[in-house]
Amino acid sequence: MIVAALFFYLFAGILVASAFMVIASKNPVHSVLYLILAFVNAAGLFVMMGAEFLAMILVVVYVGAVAVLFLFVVMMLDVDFAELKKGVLQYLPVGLLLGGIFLAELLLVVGSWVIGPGVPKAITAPIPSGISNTEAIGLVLYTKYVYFFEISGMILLVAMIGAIVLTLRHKERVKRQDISAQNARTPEMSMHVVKVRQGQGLGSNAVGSNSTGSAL
Amino acid sequence: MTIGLGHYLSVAAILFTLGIFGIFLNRKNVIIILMSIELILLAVNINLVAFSTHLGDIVGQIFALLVLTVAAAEAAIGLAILVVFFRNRGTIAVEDINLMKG
Amino acid sequence: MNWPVLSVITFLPLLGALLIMLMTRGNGPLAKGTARWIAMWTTLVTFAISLVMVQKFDAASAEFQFAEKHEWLLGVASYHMGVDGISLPFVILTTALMPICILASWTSIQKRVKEYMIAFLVLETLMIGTFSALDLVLFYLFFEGGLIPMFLIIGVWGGQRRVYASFKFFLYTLAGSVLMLLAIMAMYWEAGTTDIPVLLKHGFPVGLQTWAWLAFFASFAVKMPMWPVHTWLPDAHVEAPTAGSVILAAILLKMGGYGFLRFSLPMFPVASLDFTPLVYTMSVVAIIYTSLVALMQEDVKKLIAYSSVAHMGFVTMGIFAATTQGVSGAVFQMISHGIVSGALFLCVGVVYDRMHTREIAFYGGLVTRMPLYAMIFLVFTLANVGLPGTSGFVGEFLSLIGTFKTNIPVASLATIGVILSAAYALWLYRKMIFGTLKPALEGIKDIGLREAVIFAPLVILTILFGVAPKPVLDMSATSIAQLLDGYNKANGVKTAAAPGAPAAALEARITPVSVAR
Amino acid sequence: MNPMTDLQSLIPILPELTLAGGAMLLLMIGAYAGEGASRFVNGLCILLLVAVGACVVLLPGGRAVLFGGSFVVDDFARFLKILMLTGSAGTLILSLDYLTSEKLQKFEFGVLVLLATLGMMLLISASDLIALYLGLELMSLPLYVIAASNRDNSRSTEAGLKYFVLGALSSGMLLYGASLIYGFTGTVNFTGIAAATKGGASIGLIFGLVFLFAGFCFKVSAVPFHMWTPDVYEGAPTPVTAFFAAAPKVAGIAIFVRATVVAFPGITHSWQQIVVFVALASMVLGAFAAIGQKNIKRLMAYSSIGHMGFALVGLAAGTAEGVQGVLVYMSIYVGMTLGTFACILSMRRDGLLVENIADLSGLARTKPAMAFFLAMLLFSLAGIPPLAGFFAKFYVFLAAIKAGLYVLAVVGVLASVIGAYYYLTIVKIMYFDEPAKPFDVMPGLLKLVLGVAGILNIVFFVYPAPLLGAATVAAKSLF
Repeated sequence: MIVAALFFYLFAGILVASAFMVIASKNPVHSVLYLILAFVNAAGLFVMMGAEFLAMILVVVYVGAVAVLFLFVVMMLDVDFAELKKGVLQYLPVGLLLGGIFLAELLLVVGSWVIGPGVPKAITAPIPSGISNTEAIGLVLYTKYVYFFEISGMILLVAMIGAIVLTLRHKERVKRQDISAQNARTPEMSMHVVKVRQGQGLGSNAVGSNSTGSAL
Repeated sequence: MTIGLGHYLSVAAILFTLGIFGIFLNRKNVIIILMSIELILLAVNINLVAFSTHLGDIVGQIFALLVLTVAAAEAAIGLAILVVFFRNRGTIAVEDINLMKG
Repeated sequence: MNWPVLSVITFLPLLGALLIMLMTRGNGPLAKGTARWIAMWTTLVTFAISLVMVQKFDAASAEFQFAEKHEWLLGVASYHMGVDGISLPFVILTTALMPICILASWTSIQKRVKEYMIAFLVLETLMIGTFSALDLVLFYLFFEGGLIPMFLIIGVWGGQRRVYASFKFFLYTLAGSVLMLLAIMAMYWEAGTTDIPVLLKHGFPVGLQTWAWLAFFASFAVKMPMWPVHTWLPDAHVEAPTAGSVILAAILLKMGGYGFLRFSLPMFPVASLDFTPLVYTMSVVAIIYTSLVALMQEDVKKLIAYSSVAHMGFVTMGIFAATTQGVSGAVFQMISHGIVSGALFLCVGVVYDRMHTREIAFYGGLVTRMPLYAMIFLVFTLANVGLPGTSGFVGEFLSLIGTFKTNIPVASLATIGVILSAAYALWLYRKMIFGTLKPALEGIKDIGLREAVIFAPLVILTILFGVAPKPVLDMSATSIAQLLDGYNKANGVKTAAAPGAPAAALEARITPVSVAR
Repeated sequence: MNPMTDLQSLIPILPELTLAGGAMLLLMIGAYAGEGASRFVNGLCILLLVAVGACVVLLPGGRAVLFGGSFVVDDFARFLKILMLTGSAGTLILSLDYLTSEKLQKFEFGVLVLLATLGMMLLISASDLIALYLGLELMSLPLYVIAASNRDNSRSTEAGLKYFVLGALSSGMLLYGASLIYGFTGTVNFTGIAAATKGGASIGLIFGLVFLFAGFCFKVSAVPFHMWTPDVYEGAPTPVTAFFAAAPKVAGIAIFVRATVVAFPGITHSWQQIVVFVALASMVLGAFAAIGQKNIKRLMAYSSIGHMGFALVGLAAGTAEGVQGVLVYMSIYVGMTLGTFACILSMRRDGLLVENIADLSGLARTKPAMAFFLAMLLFSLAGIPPLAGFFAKFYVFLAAIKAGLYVLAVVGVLASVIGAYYYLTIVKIMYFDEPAKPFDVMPGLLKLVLGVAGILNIVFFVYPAPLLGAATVAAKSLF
């Protein structure tokens, strides 16, 4: 029991600290790294709560994809870091006050739950015992909750289209490889056999046809 | 000492507050705002999983899974918009998002 | 009668407007002519049909006649039209004045004639609808709808400060009437319908009566207009084109008085009685104060506008006296004022068309150049003063008599107003018509045939109603008797229900009225 | 389980399936046909929306519940879906000429609108918190993208960024609220929540409700989450603004109404106060903030904030009459908005769009027909009878009076008088002022939309029964 508590405080402490650093850090690259740290620790909490599958997904999707995407954008945007360093936390005192009040209220809510957990047990999908967490999710995700699964598919499609629409640019004068065009090339298209008469060289006619050949 | 639901909810509440805090305090960098949004969603996920475990109900975990998915999509779109904005204006400082006022 | 005569006269002008819209192209002289003639014929035909209605009207019945009822807003409101002795005179007044207004704008309006005629025809539809609607929502629809064309008429064809005047007109009136809308809704939930004949018999609880009365009062007092919410009227009158002023003074102002008679008195009798002192105060202040203000005016139209406010004070006073004479006098006064004030604005229009100024000091000695005009102006000035033998006398006298029966101090104070009105009206007349002819007026021409045609019916009616007011009084007598019957009964029930109330105080406020038939 | 019966059970969701399949098909067509076919693809998008609308109408009526109570089709959903599809199709029609003339021709535009529309349909039918969230995101993500779709214009991208940041924040708050509601009731299903909250609410639930409402308010741009509206309306390409003003508002109001009415009938008093405050603040802010505006798109933003306040008056009543009022309000609002934006899109001088209110100067003389329709739409937005906008306000206030919300009603009507002032100002500029240089010829499609919206708006009072009847039936299906 004490071990569990220790782990909880370890994960929770690092999570909260790194989350704070995400917003307080002066360098966006550091922020992203702290974000990754936060996610990893949250995954730890998930494991403690018995949601191993989600913990795994959190690490794979968030640390593996999203955070890297953030890092990529931060690097790509080439932000003037010196400029950013000025006065990051100039609103800190007021913010701390408001944030403190806000947090106190939220904790009050939490407290009310703990004090009086009058929740009706109208559970729609109880967690089955004796199977792993992943299996439990898999059993319902594609059957009972297939509707949600399909919608999230559509959402990912939208994200894909959106990212492409916004950022893809067809630059002029960029040469791209077109494999089918390359494969379709025939000797006739690219070669031109010219009979060169001795002593005359290439006549004007021949020069013209040669130039069309090179254009292909 | 037992680690109960209240502990997890408290962590989530702190994370949520930090996320909100990050959005409103940050005046310099839009990327931090996007990360703050990720923190908020993380807080929600902790809440959902904690409730799921406590209630013995798998729905919370399904919900959290879907939130993760959507958050990834949201991050992708947000970053795409940010890139486009940066291309136009050459800055991502929050103070510079000010063409329209009124 | 098996054809829907009321709907026909209500929507015929709208049809005319549609015709103008479809049949004219561009803004050439041809289009202007077509627009004018279509408008003229539409209003004339409407008037003719409305005369048929007068003929078939049964004055002995207090019921709503020519009634039509159709499903409309699915249970909330229905399309219910009909007229009784109180509303019919107003309908006729509207249809009668419209051709005159069109004729009066024949040459003075030269820009955007087509739109002008359309606006007037739409306005006519909405005005007739207001007076003949027998459903509260329908009434509100017509009542408020009139703001749109009038706003455009003042704003597009008005004078220098037309924008200010049109906005003030619109927003004042709108602010007053939205509260009435809420009261209508409250009445709907209370009575389960917005059908006026049903509501007239409903008997609302006293608490609701008070609030609803105040809400209705806000709307009608602005529309009327009563002091102190009258300030939009002088601006609107001064800036509006002549025909617009005529319609405003002659008909739109009457909607307030009509509203008091149709809704406030019969539907909220208890509240009406409670608030009578308030209305009296406001009326008396209006009569005396605005008469004094009228004396100070330098602009002809403004003077007539303030005199309108004063005359409307007599109307509200007469209505809330709640005696047969008072209410009949008020109705008569409204009809008479419709004719007289309209005619006065037309008189102003005549000289304005010629000299393009309305400053009183600019005119003088017009009698030497315009004798006929001076005659006509004299008739209406005297009617405005309330000289016996003109229509103005009958209404004013009856409402004063009616008030004397219930409240002597109020009536006495109002009498001062009569004297004041004589002062400003005759002062205006002397300034403009007599005296030495101003050099600038040397070339002014007397009124022509078109203008004579405009004034002839008005002069005849003014004198006719002055000597023989009986047809108009008879038309509304039965309806007024029924109205007062209900009013007294409701307040009598209240007295019986509350025996502890000091009888003496009530004595002073209600005088038993023997219903005169 | 027989596969055939399984497929048959999917029939109520056929419109959504059609839309999803059609959107993907059009995406493929667009991708293979290239940029040249953009107008063609966008035209097909309109046809697809019409087909989906027909599908909604033709499917058998009644109430159907799918996927374990996540997806509900009832008269309420059907009514709002038709309305929302009208808004989407209308804005696509409006955008066709714009996209061509502004060189923004992209087939993805139409497809993204379709996907957003799909999200809205799912949102309207959503009957649990997860479906609500997913529908909301499916609606919002394409909206973020199309707000920024004029990617070389800094105002458009700024609008997109602002909308995204605030939108993501609001959906985060909504989610936090949803998680609290889930935790404190043990279920995500609306009817389950209703059963759990029958006896009253714990403080945690109230907190969840507040966060949930914050998300809703953002989506319908109600005060205090309205800040994004003016900037996004101004910055986004005009057809996109029209789309924002028409369709997502309908879906947002739909879920706002459904969630509160279906899931929290036991704690009406708790949420009623919040809705009353939101409605009041929106009406007042919409009326006052619009007065000083110079840009017509910005003005429409404040106008829409005000209108959402009026619509929420109906919800605040919390009765079937109130919901009926909301439905009537939204229907008329969509019509007025489409007509007004048809006018805004035709404010074009020498090929360039202008969007200052002063540019309308003297329109009554240069373009009498357009000025007439626009003036009627503005009077209608102001709620002057006999135009349709009056009936919209009439029904919501009727419900508010019945529910005894007198203060709300009085402040509301007074706000509408103040609101009338700025609509009148535009009418004044068009009718009283001297003409400016005339606008270019109005494209036929815009004329069509303006004509239909304008005429419906003017003659609505002649035969209001169909809309009122449908709204009554739809509202009853929630209670």
